[in-house]
Amino acid sequence: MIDVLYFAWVRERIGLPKERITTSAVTVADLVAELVAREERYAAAFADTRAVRVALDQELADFSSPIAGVREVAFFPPMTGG
Amino acid sequence: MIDVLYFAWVRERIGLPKERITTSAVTVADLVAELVAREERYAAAFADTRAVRVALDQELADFSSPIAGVREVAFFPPMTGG
Amino acid sequence: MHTVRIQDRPFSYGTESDSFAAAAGPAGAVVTFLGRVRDDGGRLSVMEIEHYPGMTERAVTAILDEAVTRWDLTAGLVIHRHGRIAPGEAIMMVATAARHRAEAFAAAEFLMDYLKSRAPFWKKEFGPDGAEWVAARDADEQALDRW
Amino acid sequence: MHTVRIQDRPFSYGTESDSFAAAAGPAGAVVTFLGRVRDDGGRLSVMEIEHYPGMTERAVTAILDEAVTRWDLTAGLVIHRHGRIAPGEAIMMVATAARHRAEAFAAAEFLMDYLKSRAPFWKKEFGPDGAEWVAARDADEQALDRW
Repeated sequence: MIDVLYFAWVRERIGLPKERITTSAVTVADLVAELVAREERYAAAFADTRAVRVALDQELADFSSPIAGVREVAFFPPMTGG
Repeated sequence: MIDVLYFAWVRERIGLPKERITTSAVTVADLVAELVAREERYAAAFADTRAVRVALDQELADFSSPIAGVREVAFFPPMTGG
Repeated sequence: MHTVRIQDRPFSYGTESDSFAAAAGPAGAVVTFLGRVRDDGGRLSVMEIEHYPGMTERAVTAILDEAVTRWDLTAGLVIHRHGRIAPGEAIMMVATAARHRAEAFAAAEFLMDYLKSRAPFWKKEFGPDGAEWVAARDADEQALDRW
Repeated sequence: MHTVRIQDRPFSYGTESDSFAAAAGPAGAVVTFLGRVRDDGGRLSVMEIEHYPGMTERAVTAILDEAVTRWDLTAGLVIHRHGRIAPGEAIMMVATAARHRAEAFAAAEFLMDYLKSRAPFWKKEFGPDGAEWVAARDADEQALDRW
């Protein structure tokens, strides 16, 4: 079981801020592939993964990062704070 | 007749903040030579002219600048504001 | 005195600047930066800032710690708002205190560059023509290269 | 809103920062810098700043005008004290407001670099071991080369 969080337009496209899922994905990219295969709204959110950032347990990571032991994955657009 | 002003350690060495003098100097350098010839305290103030800055009518200038028409000459060390 | 505050309520730039300077001890140089919502001639009615609670505090604290260490700051402060913010209102501020001005300026610019691109905030602009997420600028990402 | 104040009385950094930001209009970015007398562990009891009345206002105004033009500032402020100033007290501040942060930061650093070396102020430090004029630093003169 892993918590998956979405922010900004990723959240809007998927239509929810957070969900708890069961996955056998090894890497972030595997997890994204699983989500995209589920429903059109996930495919829309991850249509261009260069425009999506990922954090594992609240630390920035890469799509190639392994997710073993991770409790919280978050997907969001490039940040625009400041 | 020209007003000559001194600031900071130039003022302290010469011993006065301001004087009005009559001079036939053409350039700032000529004026300094006239002053240095006057008294030891002027020679002390202008011992190292690389350490002295000059302003003509409140605008920074050079020792080679002409002083014709100038009403106010000021001598001071490099500035240390801010 | 290294302080991070993520909050939805407004703050007073002047009051925070004074408190910061007072707490910064004998530092000769204090730099403060205030970021505000621009008006853009009525094109914008309100800005909404989303953030990632938990990660935000962690990311901003890490950025501030890095600045404090790199420039030997005697104090550092980041305040960043989230939620709805009207044109002209303060979005965020940073403050740095160091012995000399070069360090205080560099640290403040470093903080701003990293907060722009590495802290989990997202701005959405609401105007008469609808709402739009602010796009990240390439220039903001490139600004990180100088550090 | 381009303001130059040369004064012997103290000023409040917070109050001035708030007034400046309020008067700066819709600028997105405000940078303020505060320069204070450092304590230096008791080595300094008081600082005295001499200036050149008349030329000071003229020189500082020219420096501020240059910054406003070069970085298209919506507002700029310089306050510089003269006379006796105790450790920890404010010597001077600058404030800049621009559309984007890069311009506001660059203009504030430019102002500081030029005020250091081109505005007619001279600092004298009084301590337990006597009084000494602060020497100009080569680094301050070299700092001008970047502009």
